[in-house]
Amino acid sequence: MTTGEVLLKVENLSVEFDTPRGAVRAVDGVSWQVRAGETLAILGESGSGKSVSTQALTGILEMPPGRIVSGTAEYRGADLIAMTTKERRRIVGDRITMVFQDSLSALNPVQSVGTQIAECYRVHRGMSKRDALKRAAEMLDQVRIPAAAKRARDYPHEFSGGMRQRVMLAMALALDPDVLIADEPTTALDVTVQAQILELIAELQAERDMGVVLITHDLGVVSDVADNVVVMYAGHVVERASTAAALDRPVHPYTEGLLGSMPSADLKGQELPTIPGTPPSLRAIPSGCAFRPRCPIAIGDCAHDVPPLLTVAPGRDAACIRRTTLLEREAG
Amino acid sequence: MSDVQAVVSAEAQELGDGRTLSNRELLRALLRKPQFVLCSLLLLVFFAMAAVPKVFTSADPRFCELSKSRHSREPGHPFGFDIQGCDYFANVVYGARPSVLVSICASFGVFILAGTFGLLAGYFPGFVDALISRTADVLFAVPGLVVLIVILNSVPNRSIWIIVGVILLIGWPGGMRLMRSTVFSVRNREYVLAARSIGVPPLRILRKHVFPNAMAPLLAMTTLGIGGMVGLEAALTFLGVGLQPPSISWGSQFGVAASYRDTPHLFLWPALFISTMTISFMIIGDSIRDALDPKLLR
Amino acid sequence: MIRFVLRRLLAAIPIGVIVTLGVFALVFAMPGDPLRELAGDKPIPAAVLAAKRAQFHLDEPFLVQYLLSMKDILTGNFGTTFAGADIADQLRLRIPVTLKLTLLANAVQWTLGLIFGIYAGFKRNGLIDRSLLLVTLVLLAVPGLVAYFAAQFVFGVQLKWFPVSGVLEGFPNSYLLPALVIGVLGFAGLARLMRTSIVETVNADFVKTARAKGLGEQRVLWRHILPNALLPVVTFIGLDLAGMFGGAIITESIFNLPGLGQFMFQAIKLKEGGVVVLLSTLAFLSFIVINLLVDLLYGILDPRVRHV
Amino acid sequence: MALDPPAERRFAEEVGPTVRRLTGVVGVALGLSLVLASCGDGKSSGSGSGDGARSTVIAIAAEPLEYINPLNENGSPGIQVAMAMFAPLVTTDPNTGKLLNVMADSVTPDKNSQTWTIKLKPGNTFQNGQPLTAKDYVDSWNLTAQGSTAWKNNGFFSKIEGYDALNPETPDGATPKPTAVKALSGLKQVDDLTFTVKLKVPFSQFGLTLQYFGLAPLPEEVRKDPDAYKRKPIGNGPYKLAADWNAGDDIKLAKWDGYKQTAPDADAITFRFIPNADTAYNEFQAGTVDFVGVPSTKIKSFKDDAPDQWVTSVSSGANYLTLPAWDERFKNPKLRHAFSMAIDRKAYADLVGLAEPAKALVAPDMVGYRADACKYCDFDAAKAKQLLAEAGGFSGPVNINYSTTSATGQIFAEALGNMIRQNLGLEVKYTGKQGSEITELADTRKLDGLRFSGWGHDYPSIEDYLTPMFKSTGDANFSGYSNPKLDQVLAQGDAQPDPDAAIKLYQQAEDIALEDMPLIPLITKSDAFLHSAKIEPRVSKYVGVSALWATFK
Repeated sequence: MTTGEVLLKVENLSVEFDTPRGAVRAVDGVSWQVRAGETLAILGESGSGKSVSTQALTGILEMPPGRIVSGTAEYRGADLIAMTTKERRRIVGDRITMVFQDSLSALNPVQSVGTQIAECYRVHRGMSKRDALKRAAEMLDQVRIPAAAKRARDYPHEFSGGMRQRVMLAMALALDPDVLIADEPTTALDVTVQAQILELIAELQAERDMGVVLITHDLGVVSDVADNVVVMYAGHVVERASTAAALDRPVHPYTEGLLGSMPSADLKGQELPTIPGTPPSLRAIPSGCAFRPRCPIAIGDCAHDVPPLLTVAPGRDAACIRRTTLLEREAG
Repeated sequence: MSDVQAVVSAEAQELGDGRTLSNRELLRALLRKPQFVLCSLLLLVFFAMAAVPKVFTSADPRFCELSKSRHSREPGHPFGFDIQGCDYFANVVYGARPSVLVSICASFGVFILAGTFGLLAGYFPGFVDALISRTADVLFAVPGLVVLIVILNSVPNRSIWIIVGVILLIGWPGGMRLMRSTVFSVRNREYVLAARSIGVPPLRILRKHVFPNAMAPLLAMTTLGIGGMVGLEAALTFLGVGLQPPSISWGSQFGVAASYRDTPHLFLWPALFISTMTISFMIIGDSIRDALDPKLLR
Repeated sequence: MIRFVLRRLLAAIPIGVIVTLGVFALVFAMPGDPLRELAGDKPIPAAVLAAKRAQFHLDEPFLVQYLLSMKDILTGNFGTTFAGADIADQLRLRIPVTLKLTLLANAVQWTLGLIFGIYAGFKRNGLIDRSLLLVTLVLLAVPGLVAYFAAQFVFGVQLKWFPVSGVLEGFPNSYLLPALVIGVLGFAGLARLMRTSIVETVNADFVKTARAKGLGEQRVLWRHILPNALLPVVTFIGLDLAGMFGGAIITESIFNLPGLGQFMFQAIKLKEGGVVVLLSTLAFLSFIVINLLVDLLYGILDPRVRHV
Repeated sequence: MALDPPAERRFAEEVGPTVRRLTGVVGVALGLSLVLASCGDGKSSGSGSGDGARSTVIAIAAEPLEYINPLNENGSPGIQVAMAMFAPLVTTDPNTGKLLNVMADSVTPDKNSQTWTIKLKPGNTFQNGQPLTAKDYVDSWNLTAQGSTAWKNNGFFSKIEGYDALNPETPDGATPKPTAVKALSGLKQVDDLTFTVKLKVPFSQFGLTLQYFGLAPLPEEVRKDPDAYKRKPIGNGPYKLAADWNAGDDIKLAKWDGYKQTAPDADAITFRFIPNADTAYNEFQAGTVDFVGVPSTKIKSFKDDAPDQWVTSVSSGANYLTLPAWDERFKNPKLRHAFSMAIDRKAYADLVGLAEPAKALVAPDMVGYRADACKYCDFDAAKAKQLLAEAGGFSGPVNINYSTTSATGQIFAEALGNMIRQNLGLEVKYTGKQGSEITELADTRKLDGLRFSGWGHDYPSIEDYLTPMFKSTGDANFSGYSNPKLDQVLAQGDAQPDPDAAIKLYQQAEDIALEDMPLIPLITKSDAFLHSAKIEPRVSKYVGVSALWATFK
């Protein structure tokens, strides 16, 4: 059962990095929102700014060199960015939690996993050590780790990749958060384990009516679990749609390209099409539309201005001057 | 020396998994740092002193009038006179050569030795590794200064090459360990595996694939350690096993002058030159380290 | 764990043999007659020389001399030096001196190094951090000799804050000045290492995780960053400690501390192979034992390298 | 040994190894007394000088002693301590230079000075209360003369009849076995207080040699088990151990009531061992010791560092540059003269400090010294070059050996090297080695090039310079020099009963040696000592500077 309440709403978020060669804008005017029970996928290649945006709003981005230039990120109406660190800490880690990609390096190697999970209870709930550890073991059990009570005393390197990711999940879900931000949670895992983890997330999400922000570069993952998808390219949101709609009829040529390069049964035996070229370095983003150099339908005007994110159909936005309406896609 | 080495190796260790820069990128990054440029210039001056001392002073460092022993400066003799009544400026200038040679040769030699042994030990586990590592253990376990003193006391003629040789003997194990651990992390990378699978001979793999990708930490350690060598040379003179005259070096100048407190210029100048050179090398080492640090490249 | 310790100790035996044999050979190969060294420039009657030579087995072949020395060492029957000093007495006298000096110096070094290193690492690029980098560079560049002589003259002779030399005022007074100098010179390295290590650790993913858990900065620092950042530092400190029985030859000489370093230097000058080998063995044993302890400690600190 | 500044070994070697002779009774006494006596000062900073005002802390720049046994001690640190704890048979009057009896009541030679009768004063005892008898001397000396005892003063007794029976020739390297004979046949106890010494050959100076502290008697209990007493010596002198003495400790002495002869002023004396001479000097400046020898590096500055608190010894002895007679390149006397005249002795003496250019082969305070003896000792670069040319030049670099044990060895070597290089146009190289290694190489005639040497007389006669260093069989003839004519003149001098006539002959020998010049005279030098304001060390032109005999202000 889902209430559909908007839990986290990001508006016009821009993040820059100060480098020795001047400021670099990694996230530029990004907006999205996630509702209770919804899974929002943020899709993009590495360097597209998808992780930076979530790290910035949760305050775990190294600042400096990072810097939030503009934007708001409201959790139930309270702007996380404008808050003091102290206030934010009451929400991040409690109501909004995160899971990272590389669970081996994301877990503290010198603490037992039980201790690490228990720390959430100790810090946010003020529990005694013993109670916290007991809850931690229960949590491990909930993420289907066998012999959880015993394994709570083990250290991260003693778990397999999949098990470790479950530990991460247990830690993130320990306090029953409203929003789970999962940053490439399955990238390092092999396909079967990946499926198990995604399934687990979906299950737990359903139990808790939780909003999930799933950051990934894998369109397959998106198609499997996401309700809505935000596509990012070079720091910009280039397309925003429901997953079904985006997969069915992508508007932005980049989304289109991604979709085209996804292996599928139809294309069996053929060479997989790819998007020509490589993503731009953040230091040298092309003028106008950043995707222009790789875009099959680029025209001269694309070089002039950064294309705004326009509504091309109800619930569908895209940033492409060639396709300001959904219909133009067919035409173009 | 050992302290510096240990720190540096530990500092450099962190670079092990760093990505490698192309040489030109590295140079460009370095040239942007004013302190790097300044120190490089200073070092160039020292190197020039070592190579062509005549350019810096017209005085003959070995023309001495004992009657001027330890006189302070006078026109034409900006640093005054040394104990023998020789022009001290000329002596300090000429002293650059052994000091620079010892520090550079010893450091470079340690780099080569440690690099080679480290490569071999890291790339050929088993007998080769055991042989090299156990030898290093032996050298680690003996206090280095003791070996230095004993050997330098035994040789008939203490030239800079002997001193360099002994430093090499006791200096390589530290660098070897660092190199070995870096090689461990590199030897199973894709490009190495690829090269191996297509049958590239091991030595070529080492030369073309492993070494270039594993040498950065050792290089940083070496640059940071160069300066300590000059200080070491001074200590040897204090212990009576330093360079012998007519060799002129900052270390022996300082070592000899340390007891003559009433004429401070005798130890101030060489100490200043030693320290300046040491700091220059360290800052350059630091800069290289920073430039290689992947965290700052992002 | 016991197996690990045993294996390490067993592996140390051949190394110990090579170390002692090598050191003994080096001393043996030094030119000059050891007993003449003892006599200075004075002629000594042939009969006296011969008697001494026999007493110290100097008339035996190299290998026999070595084996006799090792036998003496292993049976704890150290005998006397050429000059007649009871070696066991000397060790009883000198080991505490060296221990006090190195421990005090290390305490200074660790305290300063850890405090400044941690602070600078946490407040990266701040004023303290930048000053620290500069100061440590300078310290690392100052030749030890300069520092020792200068400190003795300024603080001992001129200001009279510390005893000039010797151990008459006992612990800690007599050891303060040399320990401070060693400690301050050594702190530079430790502080830089600590700082680097923290800087490296701060960027680790698990620190992000900790932040994402909503932990306070202090908790992140002390509970997550520091325990990990200390690991390489432990290794460094271990190496430092392991070398301490080598003694600080130069410091001990300048500050007239009758420690193992001076004993060793003296023995080398007198070509006393037996003493040199004994001291080398001590240094070697402490090296092995301390390394082992550090490895065991490391195993406790870092579950990834636990030695079972 | 006078040359050997007792204060520290490094110091001793700084101009070059000074050759000291075991038998050097007078010499030892001279040298050692320099150091010995200092008395303390009240403000000696609580660092362990005894209590009370009349106490002294004397710094000895040497490794701490391992035992106190005068008979097994020939280094100045050990003899210095022995001088406070043991009393000699005779001593030199510091004011008149005459011989004074201490333990001896009389020392009488027979007609030809071959058999000497020594009578002891009655009533003297050891510090354990046991009376001091002739037997103690005879037994102590016999024990030392026995080669297998391996005590360092064994060599002293080689002049006494029967020595060879106790020290049979052993094949090289073999261990001497205790001999069946246990006593010197020349040593006879006559009664409780009298014994006689019969020498192998007549020796008129034997009485002088008896002031050597290395001849002290040991009481019976010590003789039985010397090792058991090495840290608790029982002496017969003015001071005894004030407290237990353990390895590495200061040696603390207190006045011994039982001493019946004239004793020094101090109530308590502490000997402190500080191996690094510069450190010892610093200690003095910090006020923790009362008496210290000035290390060579401070010769130029000590007068400013401690105004009114220094004394210098009257110099005696001489320093030389020794040329190797075994090297053909140095054979030509003209070449040797060229080297000598290339040296600016004045500048060199200034560099060394407290030194004077040498003008003869013997010390200036000897009877028979001639300031104009050396015709080739004036600095004249042009003449030197000319002589070198006449000698046919010199091939290869000139190697100068210096002792690395000394802080200044290298500096002094460079100074001379610079002169030889600049004034003769020769290439010079340097070899730093430990002092003893140089001596050994010279001894075995393997040393390449020049070395420094020094000599202090054992008894005040120019004969004691010429015989040991220049006679073909001289025991300190490290240059390998041999000239039958000189040997012959020396022998004539030895046989000449009239002292003045003998000196004439010895001077002839000196002239021969100067013409051949196996050693180039360099300088004669003094030593300096610092003392705290409270004490005034005794300075004697006969026995040098003594801290033990200092007076309190």
